Formats: sequence, C-alpha cells, structure tokens
Amino acid sequence: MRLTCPYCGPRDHQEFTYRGDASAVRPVLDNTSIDDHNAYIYDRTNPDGLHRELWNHTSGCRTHIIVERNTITHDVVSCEPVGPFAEQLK
Amino acid sequence: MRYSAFAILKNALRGNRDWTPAWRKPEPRNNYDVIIVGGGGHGLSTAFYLASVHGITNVAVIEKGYLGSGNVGRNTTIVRSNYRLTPNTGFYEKSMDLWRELSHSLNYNVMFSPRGVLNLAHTPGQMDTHAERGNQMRLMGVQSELLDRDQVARLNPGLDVSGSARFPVHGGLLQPDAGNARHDAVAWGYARAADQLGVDILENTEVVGFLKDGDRIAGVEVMRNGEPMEIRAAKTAVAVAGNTGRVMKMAGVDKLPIETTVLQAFVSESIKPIIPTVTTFGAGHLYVSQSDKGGLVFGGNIDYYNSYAQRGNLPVWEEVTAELIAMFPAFARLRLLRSWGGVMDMSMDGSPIITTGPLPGMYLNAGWCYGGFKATPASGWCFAHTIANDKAHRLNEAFTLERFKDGNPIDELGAGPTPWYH
Amino acid sequence: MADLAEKLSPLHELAMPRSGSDKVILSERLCDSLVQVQAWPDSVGEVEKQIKQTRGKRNVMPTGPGRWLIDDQSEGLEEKLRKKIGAELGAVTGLTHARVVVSISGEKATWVLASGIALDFDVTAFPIGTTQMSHHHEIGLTIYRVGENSFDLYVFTSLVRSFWHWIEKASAEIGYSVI
Amino acid sequence: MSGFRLNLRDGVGANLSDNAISFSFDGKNYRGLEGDTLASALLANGVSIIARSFKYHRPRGVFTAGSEEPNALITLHSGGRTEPNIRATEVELYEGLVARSQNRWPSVNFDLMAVNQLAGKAFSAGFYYKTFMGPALQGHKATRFWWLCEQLIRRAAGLGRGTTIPDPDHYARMNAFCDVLVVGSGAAGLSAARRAAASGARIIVCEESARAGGALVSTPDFIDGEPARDWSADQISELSAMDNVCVLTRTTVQSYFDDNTFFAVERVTDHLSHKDKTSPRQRAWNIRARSAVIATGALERPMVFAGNDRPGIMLADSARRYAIEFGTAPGRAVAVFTNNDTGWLAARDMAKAGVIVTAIVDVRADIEPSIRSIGEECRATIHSGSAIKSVKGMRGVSGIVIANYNELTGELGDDSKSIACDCVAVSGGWSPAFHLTSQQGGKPTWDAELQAFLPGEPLQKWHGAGAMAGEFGLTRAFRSGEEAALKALADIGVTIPKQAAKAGSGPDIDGDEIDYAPAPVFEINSGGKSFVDLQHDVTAEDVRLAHREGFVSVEHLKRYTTLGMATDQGKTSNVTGLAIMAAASNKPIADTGTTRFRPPYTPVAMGAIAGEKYGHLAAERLTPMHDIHVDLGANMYANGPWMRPETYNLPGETVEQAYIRETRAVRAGAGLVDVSTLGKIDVQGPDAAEFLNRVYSNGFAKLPVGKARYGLMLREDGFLFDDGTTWRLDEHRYLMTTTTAGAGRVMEHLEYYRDFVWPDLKVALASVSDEWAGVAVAGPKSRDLLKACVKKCEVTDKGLPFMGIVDGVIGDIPVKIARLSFSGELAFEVYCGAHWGSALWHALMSAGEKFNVVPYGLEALSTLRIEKGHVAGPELNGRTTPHDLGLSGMVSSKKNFVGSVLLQRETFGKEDRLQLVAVKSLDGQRIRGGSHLVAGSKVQPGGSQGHTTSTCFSPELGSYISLALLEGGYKRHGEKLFATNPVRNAHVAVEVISHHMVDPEGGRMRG
Repeated sequence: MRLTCPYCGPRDHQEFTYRGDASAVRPVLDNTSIDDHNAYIYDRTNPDGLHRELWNHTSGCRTHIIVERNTITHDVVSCEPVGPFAEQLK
Repeated sequence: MRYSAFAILKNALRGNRDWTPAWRKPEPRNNYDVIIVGGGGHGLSTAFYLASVHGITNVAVIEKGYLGSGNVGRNTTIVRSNYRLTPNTGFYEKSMDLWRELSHSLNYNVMFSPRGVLNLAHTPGQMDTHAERGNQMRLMGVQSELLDRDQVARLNPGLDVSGSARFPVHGGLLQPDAGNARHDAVAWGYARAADQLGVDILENTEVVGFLKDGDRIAGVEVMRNGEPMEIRAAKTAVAVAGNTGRVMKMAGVDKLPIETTVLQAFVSESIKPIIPTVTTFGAGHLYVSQSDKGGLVFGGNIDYYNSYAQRGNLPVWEEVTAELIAMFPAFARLRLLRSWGGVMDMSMDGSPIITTGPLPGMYLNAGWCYGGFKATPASGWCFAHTIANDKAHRLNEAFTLERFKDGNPIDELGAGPTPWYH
Repeated sequence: MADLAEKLSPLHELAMPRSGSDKVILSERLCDSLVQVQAWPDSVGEVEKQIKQTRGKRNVMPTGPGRWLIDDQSEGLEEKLRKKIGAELGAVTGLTHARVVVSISGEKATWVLASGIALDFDVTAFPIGTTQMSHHHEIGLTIYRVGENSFDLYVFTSLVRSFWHWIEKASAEIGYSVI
Repeated sequence: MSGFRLNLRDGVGANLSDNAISFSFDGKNYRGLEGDTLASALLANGVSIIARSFKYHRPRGVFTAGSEEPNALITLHSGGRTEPNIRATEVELYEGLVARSQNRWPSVNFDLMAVNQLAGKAFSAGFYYKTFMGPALQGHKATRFWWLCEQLIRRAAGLGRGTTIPDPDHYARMNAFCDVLVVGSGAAGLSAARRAAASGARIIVCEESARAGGALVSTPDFIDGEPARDWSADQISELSAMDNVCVLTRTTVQSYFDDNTFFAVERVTDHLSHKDKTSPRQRAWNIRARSAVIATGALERPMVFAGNDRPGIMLADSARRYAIEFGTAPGRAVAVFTNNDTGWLAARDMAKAGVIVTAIVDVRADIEPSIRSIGEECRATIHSGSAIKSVKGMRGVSGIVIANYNELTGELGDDSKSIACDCVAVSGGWSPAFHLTSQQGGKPTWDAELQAFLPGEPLQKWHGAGAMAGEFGLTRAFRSGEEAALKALADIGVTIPKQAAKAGSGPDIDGDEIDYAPAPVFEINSGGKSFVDLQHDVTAEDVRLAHREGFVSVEHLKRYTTLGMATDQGKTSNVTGLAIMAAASNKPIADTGTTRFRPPYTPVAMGAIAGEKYGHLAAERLTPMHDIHVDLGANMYANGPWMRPETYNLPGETVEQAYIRETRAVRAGAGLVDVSTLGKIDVQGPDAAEFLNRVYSNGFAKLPVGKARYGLMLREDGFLFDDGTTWRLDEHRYLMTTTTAGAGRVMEHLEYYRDFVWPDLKVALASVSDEWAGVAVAGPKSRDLLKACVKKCEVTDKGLPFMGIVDGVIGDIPVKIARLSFSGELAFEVYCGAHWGSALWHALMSAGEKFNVVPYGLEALSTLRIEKGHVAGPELNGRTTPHDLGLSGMVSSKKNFVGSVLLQRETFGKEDRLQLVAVKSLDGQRIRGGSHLVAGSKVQPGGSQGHTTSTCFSPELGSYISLALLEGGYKRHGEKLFATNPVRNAHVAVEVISHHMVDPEGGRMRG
C-alpha cells in the first residue's frame, strides 16, 4: 500500500505508523464523563468500505495524516494532513 | 453413513459409488428454535453442542458462502491452552479436553496432533515471564515445561541456538500435549455431525437483515438463490468473526469494541518431516509447524490496518520470512508456496466475547483476534450453553461485552485498548 | 568552545580507509553543529529569516513542516540560534551528537542505496540539493542529495554501526572504497 | 520413452551452444550442452523416469518445459545448499550440477512406496477424514492412536528432504520505481515495452526465463522478414540499450500487492557454475509501478485420460519446444493427442525438426483442411473424431489404444485401435496466465468461445495483453501489447497522438493464422486411473467422489481433494478439474467459478523474500560506551534492540556472584552504570508545561526551572503506560526521559496528543535519545567522586539538591548532572553529548578509582531498585494502575490528564486487586523468576493469589526477595505464603513485606 504524505510525497505504508479510526475523537479536557471516554476508546464502527484513519509518518516528517481508505479494496481515496500545520500543508 | 476403515474398504470395493453427501443441503424452514449466523468453525460447533448437549436440534446454521469459507479454513491450525490469565487458561483448557476426543465425538478424523507447542525465550527476563505463564498453567492443571537451551535444541534440530544469533535462544516454554489439527476437517466434521442430529446447514444463504418483534430480535432476512426470505427463531446467535461489525450493523448495533484486520498465513512447499513441534519465536512474532502433507505452515503479525480484504501486503511477507529463517537458517532455501489472508475480529484486549445480547433474543460470539481456531470446540460448547440457558457458563462468564467499559479487560499482553497490538 | 574534548565516532574503527572500486565511495564524518529548528505555524517565515541571518558554512535541510535540520561547519550553532529564536518563535534542539553522517558517492551510489531504502532515487523524483526522510528497516534516515551520484545520510548514532555494516555489504557486490 | 538428441542445425536446438557440460543425476554422470535445462538434458540422455508422485509414488517423467511443471521435481545440491522440489524444467544446466530424485525408496526406478497404489480406491479423496480415529476407548486414546498413525503418514508424505544446515548464500533486495512495468517479454510484452519506452517513460520489463522473447524464441514465423527469434533478440538489445528501460531476465514477477506494488525475484547466480561470493544468490525486486502491462501468456493444459500420467506423456507445445529450442526429441515415435489446432502445429514443428510423429489423434471430427494438411506434411496417420482410451506400458509408454469419440456425448466407441509410440504429446487447449491479477482479487470470467477463463476487470492500474488477455496469435499479441501500452501511458498522464500511435503500430508478421479455441473436451472417461492433478495424484474419480459427498463448491473441491494445492498450484490442472466438477454437477463451467490464485506465482525461496534481512534480522542499538563494556568483559545481552551489559564478571564469577558483588560495592562506595538507553525527548514551547501537565498523572505545571520530577504516564483506560523523570531546563524547555523500552511508543503517544488532540498547543517534540550519553553514579561516595572531577558547578547538597539539575564540565566535556536516584542511594545522572560518552565514562572511572568505584550492569541496577521498591517494566505490565503499585500519591486530583477519567472506574478501587508488595524468602531458598504466590503445599498448592515480578538476592536483607503483585496485598504484610514455581521445581516459604525494603524514609538519597 502507498500513502501520500502531504509533506514527503507518496511512500510505502511501512514508513507510517497506524493509529486507527480517526472518527474516535478524545473528549475535551474538562469533559470528565466516563461514558464519553469509554465511547472514545472502545466504540468502533469498523466499517467495511470507506474508513477514515490516522497514520503518523514516523519514518519521514512525522506528520499525522488522515487517510480515507476502502477496507475491502485497500484503495486510498485521500490523504489529508492534521495537526498544527494542517492548514499550511493543504 | 458411519465412517470407519471398514466403510472405506467396503466402498472402495464398490468403486466408491455409494458415498453420500457429508451433510444434507436442506431447504430452509420458516421457523427454528435457534438460528446461528455464520457457518464457520464456531457456528458449526455451537450447533453441534446445542443438539448434542442441550437437545436443541431445531437449529439452522446460515452461511453466506460455502461452509467453512472463513477463518476455520485459513488459519495455521494451532491448538493450545498456554495462557497466562485465569479466564483464558480455563477456557482454552476446556477446549483442549474437547479436542482430545473430538474425532470420536464427531466420527470424523480432525487429525488432532498433540505434538507440543514450544514458545522460545531469548532473554532471562523472558524466561521468567514464560515461567510465570507455565506456573499459571500448572496451577490450573495444564501441562507445561520450562526447557533450557539444550532441551530446546534437541527438540528442534534446525533451530539456531548459537550465541551468535541476533536474539540468542535461552530456552522455551513447552505445552507438550498441545499441537495442531486439520482445519477443514473441523468444519466438515462439525457440520456432518450436527447435520446428523437434525441441524439444517444452509449454505450460500446470506443474512441481509434481522427481524424484530419490538426490541427483540426474532430471526433473520436472507437472500438465497437470489430470492429474499424470512426465517424466524426464538433465539438468534451471531458467530461471524471478522464480519461481526458488518452483521451486527444490520441488527442496529453500530459500534462494538472490535476492529477487523487482515492476518496472512503462509505455507511452504512440502518436504519430509523436519520440525516436530509447533514453535514460536520470542523476539518477534512468528509461529511455525509442519503439516502432515509436509508444508511448513507459518504466520506472524497482522497487517495492522483495518481490512476486510482477505489478502495482505508485502511488509508482512518480509518480516515473517526474515524471522522464520532467523530461527531456522536452513529454511532460507526452502520455498514459499502460497500465502493467503483471513479477516480477524480484533477485540480491545485480545480476548473473546461469548455473551447473551447485546439485544434481546440475540447472542454474540466474537472478538477471536487470531486465536479462534483452537477455541472452536470450547467456543461452541460455551456459546451453546449460553444460548440454551440464557446465561453464560462459568468458563465464559468473564468474556462479556461490558468488561471493557467496566475496566476489566482480559489483556494477556498488557497492550491496552489498541486492537492491532494484540 | 575550542577547548572541548575530541568527539569519538562510533565508526572510528569501522570506516577505515580502503581502496577498491570507485563505483561506490563511502565515508563518514561527525558534524560540528547539527541543530533542528521547529517553527510554530504562525512563525515559519520569521524563523526562516532568523536562520538566514545567522551566517555560516552550512546546509539547511527542510525535514518537516516548519522544521529544518541545519548542518553547520562550526561549533556552537545551537546556542547562537537559541538566542535568535526564542520560545515565542519556535524550538531549537541540538542534535550534533545524535547523528553520524555517512556519505556515499560514485556511479553505483543510487543502486546501493535503493537496495535498502524504498525511495525513488531518480534525479527527477529526488533532485540535487533536496532532502528526503526515509528508513532502512528500523533505522530512520535523513538523506541529502549532494549531487547526481552523491549523498549525505544522517544516521542515528546508536544505529550507525548496523547501518555501516549494511551499506558495506550492499556495496560489496559492486566493489567500493572507503575514504 | 526414450528421448534423444536431434541433429542440431538452424532452428533445431536454438537455445544450445556447442559447449558440452557434465552433470550428474542420482549419482550417474551425464553430458548435456550449454543452454540445456536439466529436463532437456535428461530427455536427451534418454532418462525418462525422473520423479515419483506424491501419494501413489507412480513413476513420472517430464510433462512441460516451464515453471508449470507438475512432475519432474528433483533435489539440487547438498549440505546447506540442498534444495528439494526443484522443477527440472527450470534448472539451467551448468558444469558440475548435481541433482537427485526424491520421494522414493530405494530408487526412482524401483520405489517400494508404490505399494500405496495397491490400496488404490481406498486411498481416495477424503480418506484420512474417515479413518484412523482409533478404537473408541475411555480417556484420550483416540488422539493417541491418530498420533501414532500420523507419525507414519508424515514420513511417507512430503516431497523432497530439506536440510538443517544453514544456507551459506546471501540474498539482496532492490527497491525499484517505474512508470510502466511490463511482465513478460513475448510478442505482447515486447510490443508494449517498445511502445511505452518510446514515450520516454521509465520502463521495467521482467522475463521469467533466461532468454527474453517468450514464444517468439521457438515460433517458425517471420517478423519484418526475419525469423521471429532473431527479430526479438534485436528488439531486446535495442530496449536494453535505452536509458529509460531496465530489462530483467531470470526474473519472475511473483506477487501483485496493493497500489501496484509488485514483488519479483531475480535469480542472480543460480545458473552459474562458479558463484562469485559477493553476489547474492537471488535478488528480491520490490517494484512500485505507476501502471503495468501484464503479458504473461497462457499455459497449455492437457486432456485427462486413462493412464495419462505415464512418463512419456507431455504437453504438446512443450514437446515442440524441446525439439526446437533444445534439439531434443521427446521420444522415438510421438503421437499427438489434441482438441485444438495448436496440437497440429506442434506436430508439424516437431516433424520439421526431425522428430517422428506417428499419429495425430484429434477429438474433433471436423478438422479444417488447412490443418489436416499439416498431418500429411509430417507423414503422421490422422485420427479425427478419436480419443485415447488407454495407454500401454507401466513405467513408460509403449503405445496407445484409441477409439472413436463422440464429442457431444463424450462416449468412446468399441472400435479400439492400437498405435505404437513412446511419447504422447497432448494438448487440451490454453489457459491464460492471469495469476497476478487474480491475486489482487480480480474475478476471472469464463469465455465459452475460447473455452478459457479470462482475467476479468482490472481493480488496479494494469492492462492485459496477448494470450494472458485471450489475445492469441502473434498478430493479436502485438496489437494488444501496443494497446495496453497506450492505456498504461494514459494512466500516468502520457497521451500519444493518434497519428504517432498508428505509425508505430505492429511489425509485419508472416506466420500461422489459426483458431486457438479448443473443442470443449476435458476428459476422456474410459474408466482407468485418469489424473487431473498430476502432482497430488488427484484423479477424475476423486473429483466425482467429492461431488458425490457434497463438496461441490470449487473451494471445497480444492480442499477436499487437494486439487491445485501442490507446488505447481494446479497450473495445468485447475481448469480441467473445474470442468469435470461442472460436468458432474450438470452446471456450466461459468457457474462453477474458479478459486483465487494466491501469491507467489511460483514457489520462492524464503531467503529471497527476506532479502538483505537474512542473517541480519534486526539492527543493534549500541550505546556510546558499548566498546568499553565489551573490553571490560561484560556479559552483553540483547534487550529489545539494545545491547546491554548484564554483569561485569570477574574471572570465575557466576552472574549471581557478580551482581551481588556489584550491588554491595554500590551501597558501600560508588558505582557507574550506563543509562544511555533511556528514551529522551526534548519538549519545548510556550505550552510545554501545560502539555506535560496533561500527559502526566502528577502535577508538572509548577516544576521549577533547574529541577527534575518523576512522572507517571497513563493510557486513556487508566492503566500505567510509562514512567521517567522530566527535567525543566528552561522556562519553556524540558528534557523528558522515558523507559528504554517505551521510548518509541511514548514519542508517538505524545505526537498523537500534540497533533490530533490538542493541535492548538505550541509544543515541539524531538527525540534526543541518541544525543545524550548517560551515566548514573550511585552510592554514598558518588558525591565525592563527582567533586573530584566536576568543574564549573557545585555538587554539594546545597548546590545540587535532591532532584536538582546543574550544568558543569568534566575534563573537557560539558555535562548536565541531575541528582536522581533509582538505587535509593545518594546518586546522580551525568549526561553529555553521545560522541563524548566514552570519554565521560573514563573520566568518571578514573575519578572514582580512590573510592573503589565499580561498573555495574543491569542485574545490579535491578537489584538496587528492587530493594528500594522502585517499579520498572515487570510491574508496569500494562495491567496495573498507579493505585495497584502504591503510587496513588502520584495521581493528581486537581487536574484532568490522559487517563484521569477512566482511572475513576469503580473496579480500580477494589480491595482484592493485585497490589504491589514484596516477599522475602524465609528459609534461604532462592525465589525463582515467574513464581506464583499460593497458600498450599508443593503437592497441593491451591490457586494462584498473585505472582512475583522482579526477583533477586538482596545483599541488604541477606535474603532472596521479590517484588510481587498479590491479591489485596496492601493489607497482607506479615502473612506467610509460598512462592511456588512448579516449572522450575521450587516452592519457597515467603513472608509478605512492604516493597520499601531499603531506606524507606529516603534519607540516603536525600542525604
């Protein structure tokens, strides 16, 4: 599989570290609801089809990207940067 | 027809013309006591134990493709109970007990071969954690032996036990009565035996929805030969491994503590017997054994990312072969014949779920990660008990869906709620 | 700073000069100063300006968004830059000891590199004077293309011996020199 | 069969040179010619039985001339280079080659294992599943009975014999990138490569054989007025000379992965007699192609008939190739048996080369006159509308019996006729070789006209060309190659003007124009043993038995009969097997479907896949002081990626004696330990303090500059993740240390929060693990030691209080010194630039000489911290919370942090959780690692109540001790239990004590 890092360009997925479902978003810091935190770390839609997922280009520029990928065909639809420099990299 | 050496001879003399189908190809009825979604190893064994232990024979097993088309026919056939944590040790040892008599229970040779499962250790610290696990096994009545380097070398002559190895072997933990079984035979044997007890096995029948009476699940809608059809049941059980998310969504359960990833398995060309045990590498992730046909059957890590593809990618090939030939440098010249992938229902703690619910009238068996094959008998046995009694058996009472949110994971590796780490 | 102790490279006994084919030429060196500068998203331009203002014989390699790795042929760059780039502008990290530079040149340099690194070394994909990050198995690398057939690889200090062993082995099929 | 060498001349033996080569097979010496394969040379020497089949041990000869060979498997070489199961049809002959037959006893010509055949029908598909279950006795006897049988069966099964001697060769890899990968260099591949290369795009061409050209090498056709063979050789050299083209021969594209990543293997030295030691044996090519042209041709398939496995029966086109390419007659009298026109061409070409073709048997009654005339041309008797009923001869072919054949009913007439021959060349049609695209999940479709599966719609960027895509014949191959190239160029954004595209279109071809579609005949069912899968001995009856028993799905067919699961992956048998199943089920082949091909295309040496990793599994991480440890004679061991000293043994000392001595020396005076492996992360920015405060469970906001603090990190689920000290170097600059094992994952953890969770925080993270060398100086004399060598700073209690940090100089080396203690003694950690690490070590050692300083290893480090009750990896096992390890004081209740919410879950407050205690041996016995805590005796230990985590002999307590996790442990101090260790045969009486065993008040480290 090849993922396109918005900074480094297309690379083998081996250069990236998989960080899972990008729709799992941590509750804000002052949210102390156990249910919300449980949902964040345990509830997964696990779709067969398009999946938005987080990868870190750990062997490159260490930028996090959100990859939209089909879990049946492995077709990569898009790779978008996230993080402090997301806007600059778009 | 009962299988035996005599039956084979008798049939051979008649030109093998009198053999009959191993299981019927029945037309579905409209109503069953229990529907089991998923004609894999776990679904079929559940049907068998429902019928044989609980006398519930009005059962349908519904399979989308051909029977055993999922992981029961795609795994590396390892059978063991060398677990560290009490719920796992007890459950898998129940499975071992069932394995030992399975060929007879089913009148089908599943070729359970207790050749020994050896986990290598490469540091003094790893010897200690192996001892900790081995002692847990002993305290729960499971056989285990801690071997030193020389004992390991004697067991596996081709193993590199030299000090110059990148990760020198210090010893290993052996479960002497663990081993392998013939994977397809398990599916076919359970199918045939369940069928003989009256269970309907419906192949090429795809569940496309669930029927509901109010909140209660009341059966399934299926597509069969291109035609839709409703099949009702008092109890609907789901055992679809990697497809759990897919199927449960049809019932309205959108989120589960499970993610699906692909695991590749590998087989080499067939050679004369060269490794007697199932052997695992301790400085990476690799397990290897030799099939009765002579192929080395091996595997390693999953392909990490979520996938339903039943095929993997090149990095795992490189990793797995590199580890195999680091263990057995003579195998560098042996040749990989075939690789394939299966989709794994990775749970948040690496341990399974066998439970009532999550909806009324429904029962769930999932989260097998890549250890489901060895569990096949006990999984079906416990699931059947749970379905029949609407309550978990002591052996599976820890395998709940709620344990994650309650903070009671059964996390052998201590890897935390990241499914692809388990 | 001139009174500092002599630095010892992990390769001091391995990368001994040896003459062989000039199709692959290997060498190693330590940096006098190797500094990473990370700007904040709103200070990229300003940080770039500050880097330019501290003059020196150096190679400034972009290694990530708002980030540069600066290999400077004089000591003390970290302190110099920190004075110019305060916390409001960005972060300055000294990496002088964290990397060893392995250089490879010769007509078969790209062949040797491509045998272990999954980068497209074609000069259109990796132009002269640019930097790419990648890895050789578990060894992370920052690779600067000095010329068509000439590269500087910034290799983690703790892993550089393993890397050196690999690059020598990969070069053996061709034949190589160490200078 | 007795093959022989033909008179070599132009067009006969085209691959061969005059150089004679000697080789041996089964200990006997033979001569061949340069250019021969082992198979052609054996045939030329009249050797017909080369192998024995898998199940019945039937004699087998050469069936094909390529990588699809099911029969002629041999073992090459000896010792560490032993290679079983090699196809003789692929082995390029070289001087001194040693091969032997396999899976036979005592010899390939007389194999006693052939008794298996007597069991005949009993040995049918599914045989094992139905028996060997053993007598139905109590207990687990059944298992034991199978276990016995299995041992015998395993010995009989298996093909060749492997070795346990390490492979002495090495392997390499190449990472390649191209615009268009062309797989196959036959007519279609060549034309695609020519077209694509002309555009200037980067092209890689991979050819499986030693010689590029595919079918062009042996066809009698002319191209642009030249023999096809010469024409293709010119084209290849032109292509090879282009800068943008890389032509790889002896390179099989084995697997097709996602995003057009291909895996190919180049055989670099396998064919050489003298192997250059610096060259790899094989090279793995990881090719990332923007687009690809797959031109892998088609594989001929046989028809199945009674006795079709005899040595002397081979595929017609292979027989033809042996004559043309290898100047070898496959027999003295060849009968051709076909259902299509290509069989006739094979007969003609063989006859032209000097092979006697006695008969052509075609199942079709109607044969085109132009084709029929070929029979006359080669002076063979023609039997149209006929089929083979049986084969004469046991260990070879002495003749065939044919009968009239009804194409519609599949029935044979009673009019048997014998034909004398010693070789049958059979053609049952052609199956496109779309293995690669099928691996990617492409669904093949059945083409009833061609009687073949075609590759189906592409799921990735590839385009089929030539026979692989059902475009048979040279003209169509060239045209489809061109078209595929244009489509591939379009994929990468290169469009060729139509005019130019036309101008460059195919060469002028003068050759056969025939219909490649065979008659839909797959099996002649005359009752005898008819083999579908030659290698696995699967017969047509086995397929029908599977059908009878309900194993009807193609996957069930494959699994139940093992059809197509042998080392050839059923290349010549799959379609035939499906056709027989379809006929049994009364279904069209299209509805029966086909199985997915699995990578690799042909078996690949594991060494080639591992490539450069063979012999180099993982890089070693070394600290700057590595050589010093080695020089001091330390026991170095692999600790994850790092090499670390376990103990520094004096002569004659055991590990235990060494660590006890080192521990005592530290507590009595001073010791040095290399702590460079700790993870170190540079955390900077205006929001660094806030960030740290969020990721640590204890407070970090108020840590003063110049101070360090021990911090705990949790996972979101409340369990412990990592620990370490973090030093505030400046207002906005911190140096975080992590555990050695946790360095990488902590960095990724922090980056996740910085980038994905709180991207608005201005925090920079950089790994500086390799920047700093670290030495811990511990012991009551450590301050004196430092005083003796440190310049430019104070190390007094006032100048450097507990948890303080100062900058100083030792010798000429700038250092940072933090007053931290893992051992519980007065202790310091001294950090300097890594390239000065060994100088720092030497400076500290010499300063410590008068204080009797010792270097200490990880065992002593661990002993010191166990005595002190400090936790480390074995306690941070991923299943413990701060509360479980007595660290509740480190959990701030004044802030929210990673893990704070879920740590409040009820279960974590339960009193019966496993809690950290220590245990002490009561009877002087050693507590071994991995013990469990129980109440009962050795014989009846009872259930586990907990387990030991870190175990050692404590010089301070004079006893074996261990940290342990015990159910409800906090309230059980003073209780007596047993540390039981059945796998190490130990059962030690212990007392539960507090884990703070040495200096619980901390007076020493604060002193």
